[in-house]
Amino acid sequence: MNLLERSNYMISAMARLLKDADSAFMGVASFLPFLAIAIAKRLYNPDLIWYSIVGFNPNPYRMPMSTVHPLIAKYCDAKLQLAELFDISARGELDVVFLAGAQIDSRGYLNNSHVYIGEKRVQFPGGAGGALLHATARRPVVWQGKHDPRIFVKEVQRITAAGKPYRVFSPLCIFRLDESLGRLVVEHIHPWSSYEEIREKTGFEVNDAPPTPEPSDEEIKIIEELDPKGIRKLVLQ
Amino acid sequence: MNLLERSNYMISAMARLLKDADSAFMGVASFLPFLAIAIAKRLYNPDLIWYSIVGFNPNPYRMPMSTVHPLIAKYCDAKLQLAELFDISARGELDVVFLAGAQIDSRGYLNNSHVYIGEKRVQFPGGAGGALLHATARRPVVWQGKHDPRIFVKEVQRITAAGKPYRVFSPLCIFRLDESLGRLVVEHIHPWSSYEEIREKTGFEVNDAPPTPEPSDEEIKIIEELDPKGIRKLVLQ
Amino acid sequence: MTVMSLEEAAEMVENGSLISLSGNLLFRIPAAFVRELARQGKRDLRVMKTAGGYDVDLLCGLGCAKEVIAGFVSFEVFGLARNFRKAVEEGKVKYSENTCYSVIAALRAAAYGIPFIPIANISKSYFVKERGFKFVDNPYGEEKVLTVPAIKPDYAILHVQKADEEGNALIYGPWFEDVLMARAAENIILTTEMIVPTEELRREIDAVWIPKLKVKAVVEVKKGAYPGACPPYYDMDFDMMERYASLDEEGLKNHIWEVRP
Amino acid sequence: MTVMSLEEAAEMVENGSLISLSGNLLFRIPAAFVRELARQGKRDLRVMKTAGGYDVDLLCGLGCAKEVIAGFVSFEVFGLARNFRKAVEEGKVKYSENTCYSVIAALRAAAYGIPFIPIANISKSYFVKERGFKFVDNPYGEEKVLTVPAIKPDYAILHVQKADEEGNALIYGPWFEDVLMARAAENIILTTEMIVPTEELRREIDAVWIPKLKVKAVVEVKKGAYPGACPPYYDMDFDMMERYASLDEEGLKNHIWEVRP
Repeated sequence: MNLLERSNYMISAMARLLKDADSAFMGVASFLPFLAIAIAKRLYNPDLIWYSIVGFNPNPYRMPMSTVHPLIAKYCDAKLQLAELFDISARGELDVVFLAGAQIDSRGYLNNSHVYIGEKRVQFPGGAGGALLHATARRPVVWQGKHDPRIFVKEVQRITAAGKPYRVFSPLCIFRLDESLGRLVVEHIHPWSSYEEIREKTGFEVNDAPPTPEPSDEEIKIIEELDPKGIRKLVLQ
Repeated sequence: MNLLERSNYMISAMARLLKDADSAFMGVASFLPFLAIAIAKRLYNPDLIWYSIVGFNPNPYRMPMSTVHPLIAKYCDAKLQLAELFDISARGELDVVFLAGAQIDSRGYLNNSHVYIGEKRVQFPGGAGGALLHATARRPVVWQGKHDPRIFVKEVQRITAAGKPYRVFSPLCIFRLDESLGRLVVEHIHPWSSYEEIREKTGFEVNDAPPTPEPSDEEIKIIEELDPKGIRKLVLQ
Repeated sequence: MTVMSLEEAAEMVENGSLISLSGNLLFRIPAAFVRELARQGKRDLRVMKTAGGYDVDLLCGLGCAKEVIAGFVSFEVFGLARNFRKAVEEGKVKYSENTCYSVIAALRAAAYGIPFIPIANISKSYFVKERGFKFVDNPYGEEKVLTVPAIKPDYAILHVQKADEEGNALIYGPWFEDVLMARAAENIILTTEMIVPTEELRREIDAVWIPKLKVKAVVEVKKGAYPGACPPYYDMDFDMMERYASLDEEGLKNHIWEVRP
Repeated sequence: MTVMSLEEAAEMVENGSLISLSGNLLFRIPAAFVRELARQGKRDLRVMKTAGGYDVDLLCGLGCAKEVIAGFVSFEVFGLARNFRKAVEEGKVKYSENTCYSVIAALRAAAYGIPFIPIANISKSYFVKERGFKFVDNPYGEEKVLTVPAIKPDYAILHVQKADEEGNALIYGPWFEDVLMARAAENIILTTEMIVPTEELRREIDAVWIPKLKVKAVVEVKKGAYPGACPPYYDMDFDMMERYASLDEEGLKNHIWEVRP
């Protein structure tokens, strides 16, 4: 399965999570969440509120090369500032937020700051809004475009953002948080991967799980309409 | 001298205070300050920044029936909110502010809240932004359209706004604060009044003083251009 | 449905609610909505605004309000707000006096989801103690810092120039505290001079600062700020305001039925 | 005179200044101004922004910055900010990591003239301790409340679409944190796609949220955000950004002289 088809599985699963959501926010470099929210609004949940740092409720006809491109602002229903979006989350009124994690641990905590490999510091870009959003949004959804044992670790060296993730998306599988176990468990394994592969590439204990459902034709149609050039695959490279 | 002519004296003296001012703010029902700021900008201090609760640097061609009329907003150089104006003052960046006082005491403190006459409460409208502005603007200028011993009192029953007034304007005279005495002293007496009248109508010790300078022809011309119907006299009735 | 009649929208506001009102003095005030609240005989309302006029006065004069949280209540050129004044003097309404600045601070704290916010030191003003504003230690310096607790209105009642059916709305001219109120309040009720299609609103996006979030009612009310002004559509009705300013309680009771909506 | 050349405006910024930069990632960034700072060999700058990109990276890569106060520094689709990353990894630049939210809170406190402001509890994040954010007692409740101290930039450097000669300015599209920065900073330097007469600006008053207050310089720089985007006038230069993202220090030194202004 090529990267475009793989990303479609992830987008579809993200979109279906939003069926009962009040609101969803996505930030920078968030091509998969961008497309997932667009699908959810068109197919499953027209009342879903879409927050973007460039405005309230975008209505894009295609996905730009940046998920926070000001061009999107032209097609919003109202102005809204990033600061106000943070306030909404701080007030406990933000439902789903999509957060990228440079490193993700078994609790679903994120490290977007830096790690030390021996003496050497490896610097990440920083967690952007994650520290607040992970802690205060109702349903944080974490995602990553790569899956290896340095990314999915038992415990992050530094906590940039802590919260209770609703789901964690990797290019191999989907995790959910088992609160009784206090750690992530595998909920779905993407059809191009396997329990064995995930076990090998994950820094904490994992389980077998049923395959991720296929994206529907309608979902794929919207994805291809909004992303005809396949920008989305950049995430998985 | 009729009320229009009297108000011209007060406006002229207010305008001349603004010759070296960085910025000036006036609020609601502030006809005399409105005209004074307009004169100062045109004749004495073109760089004077004029704050209004409807916007930044109004350029009105006439004075509306309200000094905070949204019509003024059309002729502003930029948007600015009341909240932001307060922030400017809180940061110590506001120079002159014109404050109306329902009751004004010998220290220049204001009571815009209420008084008790025996058991009976007499309610005033409240001090609007005065509590903050009197305390934080560099040069608060207090004004009143009436002068009697119940208004100019030795000590207000309730302090709505406390600060060090730069000047206090009454329809009879102009006070300034003598910091060594810790109280207001008369600086100018309007030509239609006298030391005797002021002594009789003021609840604290007063002194004789030279007459308030006459408004110039240019000042009067601007006043009449901006206020052809004489709204300004409402303040002195 | 978010679009509804003035009657239906006013019915949502329960007795005892804390409501904050749009505009300033006689500008862009939710006058028609306030009259409907009075016609419905609401009681024990707590009314919040930086600078109130006709709206606050009417709710006080007709026994709808039990508390006013404000910095100023008056009619500017039309004189004092007689009914407000009388109700406070007679102890029927509690005037929780503030300065406009502390009303804004309380709304900011509510909008940011924080329990309190520091403000400049205005502690010589008598109401600081009466309102219970407290000092805290500045953890980053030596001095004590005055604070204001958050106040979260149950309803922000906003009269705007244009809104769509969902509740996205546009304000021309000064916002006063309206956008802040909208952020701070639990719910929003909009009255609007006109309901327009979303696409039309979007063409003026730079003025659309009220998203439909929390908007529970959109009511089209032409001249909804009357006798106040709603530029660019109409100015104050000077004659009516002069008459209003001299009304006694009986006159006030007639006024809300004579002036419809 | 407020209108001046890019060179003159950049000369105002002293070594060691705390500067906050407009825009977000690659959008409406003061790119030309930042290149001029680098050409003038500024040192020890402290650079503040919620989400930096080209601008922050360039100042780090050329040794102009000693500290970055931000929540995120990256090029989004163009990959990581290599020069920023390298400078931080080698200890040449201190990354005072925040979350974008706490950068905003620090600017809000500065804008309001208050020494600190409460924020939501994000205390599990490691940088909360590293930044020295402190809890205070909530004087109106039981819980402890996390706070952020004010940070007041010496200069807010804003690239805008239109400004007049005095420094009143208009922003089309998202403000990001620019209006807040303008309120918080001690001084403002504007670069603008075009200088227009005040009367022309006034016709679009709904978008004019930067008054001339504190504006010390207005510089007309066409394509001042290049290689970033400045809608509606131009998009990012994708080729240039891809090339930029792979430049080493030598390449960077050439870049600031090749790309003029």
